Amino acid sequence: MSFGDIAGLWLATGLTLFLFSFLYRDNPFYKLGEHLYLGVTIGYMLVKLVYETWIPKVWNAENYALVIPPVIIGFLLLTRFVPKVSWLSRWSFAFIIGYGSGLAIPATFTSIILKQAEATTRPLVTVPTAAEQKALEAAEKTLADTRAARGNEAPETRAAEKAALSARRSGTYSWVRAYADVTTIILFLGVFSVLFYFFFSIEHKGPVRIFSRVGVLFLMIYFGASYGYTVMGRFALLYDRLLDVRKASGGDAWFATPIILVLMIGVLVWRHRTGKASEEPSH
Amino acid sequence: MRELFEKLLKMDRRWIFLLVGIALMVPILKPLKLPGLKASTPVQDLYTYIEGLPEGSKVLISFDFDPASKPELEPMGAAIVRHCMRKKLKVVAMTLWVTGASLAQRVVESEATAAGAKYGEDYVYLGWKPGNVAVITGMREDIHVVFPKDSKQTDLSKIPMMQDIRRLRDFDLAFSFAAGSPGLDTWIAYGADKEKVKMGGGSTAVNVPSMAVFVQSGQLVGFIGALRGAAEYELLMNFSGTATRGMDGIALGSYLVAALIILANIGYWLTRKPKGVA
Amino acid sequence: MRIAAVPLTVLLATAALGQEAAPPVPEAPKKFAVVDFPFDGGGALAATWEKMPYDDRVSYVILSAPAKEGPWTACLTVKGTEGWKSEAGLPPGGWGGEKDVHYAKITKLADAGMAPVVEDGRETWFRIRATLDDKVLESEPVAATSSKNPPLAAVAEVKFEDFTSDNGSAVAATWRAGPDDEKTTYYVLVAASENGPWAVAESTPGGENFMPDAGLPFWLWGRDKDVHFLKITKSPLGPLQPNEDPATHTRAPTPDWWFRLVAESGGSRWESAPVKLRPEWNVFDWAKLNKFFYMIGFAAVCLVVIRIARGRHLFIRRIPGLDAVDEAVGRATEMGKPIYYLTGRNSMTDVSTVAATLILGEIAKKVATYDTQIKVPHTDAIVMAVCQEITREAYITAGRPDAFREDSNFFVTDDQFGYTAAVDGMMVREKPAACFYMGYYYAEALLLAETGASTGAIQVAGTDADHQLPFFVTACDYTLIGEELYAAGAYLSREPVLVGTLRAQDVGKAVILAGLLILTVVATIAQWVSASETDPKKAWSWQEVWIFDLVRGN
Amino acid sequence: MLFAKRQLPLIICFVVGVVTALQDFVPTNFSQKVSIWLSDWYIIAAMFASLLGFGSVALVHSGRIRRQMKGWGYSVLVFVGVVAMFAVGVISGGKEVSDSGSPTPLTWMYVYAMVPLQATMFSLLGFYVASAAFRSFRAKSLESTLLLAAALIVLIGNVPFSNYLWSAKMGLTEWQGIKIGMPDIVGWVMSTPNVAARRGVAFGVALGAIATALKIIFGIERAYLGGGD
Repeated sequence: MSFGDIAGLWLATGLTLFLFSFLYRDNPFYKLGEHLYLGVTIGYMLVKLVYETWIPKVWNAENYALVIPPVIIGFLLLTRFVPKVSWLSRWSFAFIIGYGSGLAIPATFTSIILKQAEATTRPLVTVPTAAEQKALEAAEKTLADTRAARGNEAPETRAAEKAALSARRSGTYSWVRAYADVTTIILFLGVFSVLFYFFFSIEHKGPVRIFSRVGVLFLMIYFGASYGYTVMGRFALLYDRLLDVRKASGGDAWFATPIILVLMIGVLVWRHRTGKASEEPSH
Repeated sequence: MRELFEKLLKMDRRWIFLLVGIALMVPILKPLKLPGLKASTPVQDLYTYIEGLPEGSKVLISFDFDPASKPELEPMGAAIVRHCMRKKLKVVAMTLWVTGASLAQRVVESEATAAGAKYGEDYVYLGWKPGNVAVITGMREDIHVVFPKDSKQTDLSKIPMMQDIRRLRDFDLAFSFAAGSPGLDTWIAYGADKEKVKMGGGSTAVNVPSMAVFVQSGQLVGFIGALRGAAEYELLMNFSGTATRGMDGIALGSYLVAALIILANIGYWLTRKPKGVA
Repeated sequence: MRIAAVPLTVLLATAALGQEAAPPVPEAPKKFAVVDFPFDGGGALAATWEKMPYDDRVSYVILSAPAKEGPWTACLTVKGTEGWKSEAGLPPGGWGGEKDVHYAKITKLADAGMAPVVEDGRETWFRIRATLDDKVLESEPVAATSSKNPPLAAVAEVKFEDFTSDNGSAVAATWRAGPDDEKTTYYVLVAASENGPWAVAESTPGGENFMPDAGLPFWLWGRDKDVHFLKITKSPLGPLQPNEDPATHTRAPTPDWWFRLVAESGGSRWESAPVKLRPEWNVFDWAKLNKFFYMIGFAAVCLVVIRIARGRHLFIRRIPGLDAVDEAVGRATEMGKPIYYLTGRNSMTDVSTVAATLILGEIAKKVATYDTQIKVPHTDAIVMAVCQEITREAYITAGRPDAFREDSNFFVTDDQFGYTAAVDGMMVREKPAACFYMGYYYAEALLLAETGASTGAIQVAGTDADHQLPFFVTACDYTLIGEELYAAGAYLSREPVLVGTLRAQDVGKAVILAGLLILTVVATIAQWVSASETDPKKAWSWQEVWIFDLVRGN
Repeated sequence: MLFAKRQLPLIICFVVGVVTALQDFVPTNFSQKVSIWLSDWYIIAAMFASLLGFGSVALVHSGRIRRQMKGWGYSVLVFVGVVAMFAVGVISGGKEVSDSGSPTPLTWMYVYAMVPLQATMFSLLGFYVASAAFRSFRAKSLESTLLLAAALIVLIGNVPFSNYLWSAKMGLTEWQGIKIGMPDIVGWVMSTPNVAARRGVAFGVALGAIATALKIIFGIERAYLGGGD
């Protein structure tokens, strides 16, 4: 590892441990990390603004006539710093908000309302199609033929039995089909009742109440399931951080983790002893 | 008993933090190799497909993610690169996310060095170019125009393995490990579907449900879903890498959370009743 | 002399090209093939083979024989500089026109006046002999049989028309599938003039690419499954141009294009008459007509209901989470601690942010009356500026302009977790009495809410970010779910405009509910009806019913 | 004057909003170009907006330093961070990779400062999901019991080891052709009741979003302009 990498590892490990220390309580290390973080992000944003917006889109613009209006809009925004003319910034707000609203209307119709409506309309109770029934007949016939030719125990017969079983499941009203239908019905019922819950102009009484209650139950399953599912992803993130901390504890990183950790604990204990820590609230 | 549970319910949450930390740290220090990990069909399909590619087949891998999604996507990227190297396939790596440029390079370089692969003959890292969809459409016409130089600023025309890789359709398989858009869906819509290139990929847990469509429709030869998918792939590759150990950590963590919830509820029901009444 | 010339030229070439190797020593002509000459009445064969190195100095002789073993007779001589497939004048279509492939038509079996002609149905063997200077190279023999190729039946209803609803760079070709559709290959040829030269723009095997595959709704496009459809956007002559001046974007005349359809099946062929067509740009995308109607309709409903709401009182049901607002503000007053109000991480163009600013106005009024302190950390500067105005306005309305502090709204940073780290720190240090999280949130939701909870604050959240709702519901005391966030502003202020909008949204929901119900019933019935179709040719799926086009987003 | 303060912004908003919304329905090249212009304008305007925000931060923290408020040293750190990052960015010419192909100092700062900071804050969620669940998942009512049950099923079902116990040890894999392994159960919960509720919420949210956008364009909703004249 080069010196730059080792210095970087020390910086990264230090910042990581500083932020982790928030779990224990608010402390100078967290404050240090937090304020540095604030500064670094703003510095980074500035760099990005200069090099990815200002230079390519304004400074090196192909047609300056097209760049003047947005620059004016931008400067008008800055009038907020001058209270007397700060009303000029309204023009910029009007542009920005008008643009966002105009963009949202057709996009929301397509991406949410139409798309979700299309996905929700499914036959609630399905019947086997003629083709599926025909396939079942063929599979049964193959099974009977194979059984007659090969006997009951031959692998070909077993395969044919398997094929016939799956053909039977789609060619007749089977448990599999019933399961699929029930799933569709539950999905439909869920969408329907949750939408009912969001009616604001009717008092939730009588049948409406029942429907909206069902809606609430669906909402609860959604909250619980989503919560449970996200846990996996969040642990993956945490695992990765811990892995990095572990990697930085070895000799090739000049023992960054243990040294920083010992220093931090030392300072915190010292502050606790001298009573300075009581200035910081725990939580 | 009741007092114990009362204490438990009022437990300082910092104890929970500590327990979570321990649960995730244990497998890092010592792999547990919990049984039960089994390759799901899309992961198995991908593995089988790569196994079936003849030596020297050309593979494109696009690492379309940023540091925030690195924990979930880097392990699967590493596993695929490792598999390709093991099979002696020619790997061309790149990224559509500027913030992922150095991440992708690190994965490819470390796996390639471990496998003893030669730069320029066995693998190439092209780096990042702005344009998102335009990069993909450009690569359909001519990769050498979109990427005149690789990430080391070598002319593509001077790189041996790039001589017969000119267009997207020259690849036998293309991958995208995507944390969002542009990513797997973009590659499918603008690359694979148009050029009939076989496509595989992986995504973060949040995106797994929306990617399921492409798996079902057969537009992907295989798919790796989140860290768990990566662990499954590592299982097929027969090594225990970051993902496998991560799965151990997640398993311990999940069980811990579940146990805490159950304990808290037992406590809640026990302490709920007013004193003196049975 | 000529013998000596070869190495000399090679040497010269080597010297001129620097270190590059000389072309390889010639081998026998590659890919020599003889096939039946297509699209004729029989009695002809076509030979093709690849160009050789030093092709200009080669002469080729095609030999024929009745059997593989011979005897061989020369039947045709071709110079290396002539006889190219691209110049053969063959009809475009499956026949390509490679520049580097030689081509010769064989009608006689020997190079003599009274030589036997190629007979249909009899197998004959051929080989090619190439002579390069003193080298003679011969290919392996191949067999070929000529046959009569009767003309193909005419394709019905061939139509070329402008592809509607685009920027003018596409043309649609449609034609009815014939009885032998599966065995036919179709080519759409394009040319810049009626007389050609013609080139293949698109092609399709029969049995694929029918009208429903165009993906266009029923009001715009037929749904006939027996009619083929191909969208043509480019040709070997370049992309189809819209009738537009690229600089000024005004209509400008573009050259006409000529199109014709060619059907080929087993060496037989049919060509349609050429059609002149010019792709047009279209001002409206008719495929989005349904969406346009919904948009206009919903706008009308909103405007009408808001007008009604101005005239009379409309009922809004109680929203449980909102009762907590007063409680929270009251508690803050008692404790003498600040209230934190977050407006989410999206910009002012997001509706949830607008809703959050509206609720901020109402809460700020209460705060001003109770003389509590409110703090609004921001992640978007425009939202901050707007919120400053709204807070100021609220203090003025409450009659406490003196108590208004400009710095109650302040910017933190754009960065997601930088913002979170800072706000978490502030909350832990100041221990607010209440925290409000309104607007759109990402992963920071739980980081904020859980830290807030640990400080003991009353927390009320409201978000339409579906992925973060579970975390707010878990960590906060009250949560406004989705649309309730928008309703909250109306409920708190009772302003006719807001109440009216809420009612318009209810009308919209009622329409969606009714629509879903109708479509589901239709889908169910359609599935039953379509399932009973026994003829596989007539089989259809329930999705093809026209009514589902109404909810298809294009 | 009142026109410039009150009416003109509404007119600007209306025109920009209508043009942007209708642009979606017009497939011509010119319309495409207009949409690119508008989005570029928006990006440029947003750049100035960020400056507005940075100005606000600078005012807050410089004020703290000037008044020597408690902890003003931390405010100095904010400026140190800004200057350090910006300087490194300028040295690197705003590029991640230098012309010679090696990573620039900007990349170094990004990889060793920004990334660990971001990732660590993000990873604190791993602790918080545990503590929040422990604190509030209580089977107090039918509603909260369902929430709890769904969370537990998904939480436990996502772990491969659970499926090992469930399928390999207890033999629960299939019943009458219906797959009932752990991943299948989790999959069903995620794709049926979960999706249903999300869709229901999405419909309402979409209508609310469209209604608000319409109101803004028609000038009915003008809270964003603030009060006063």
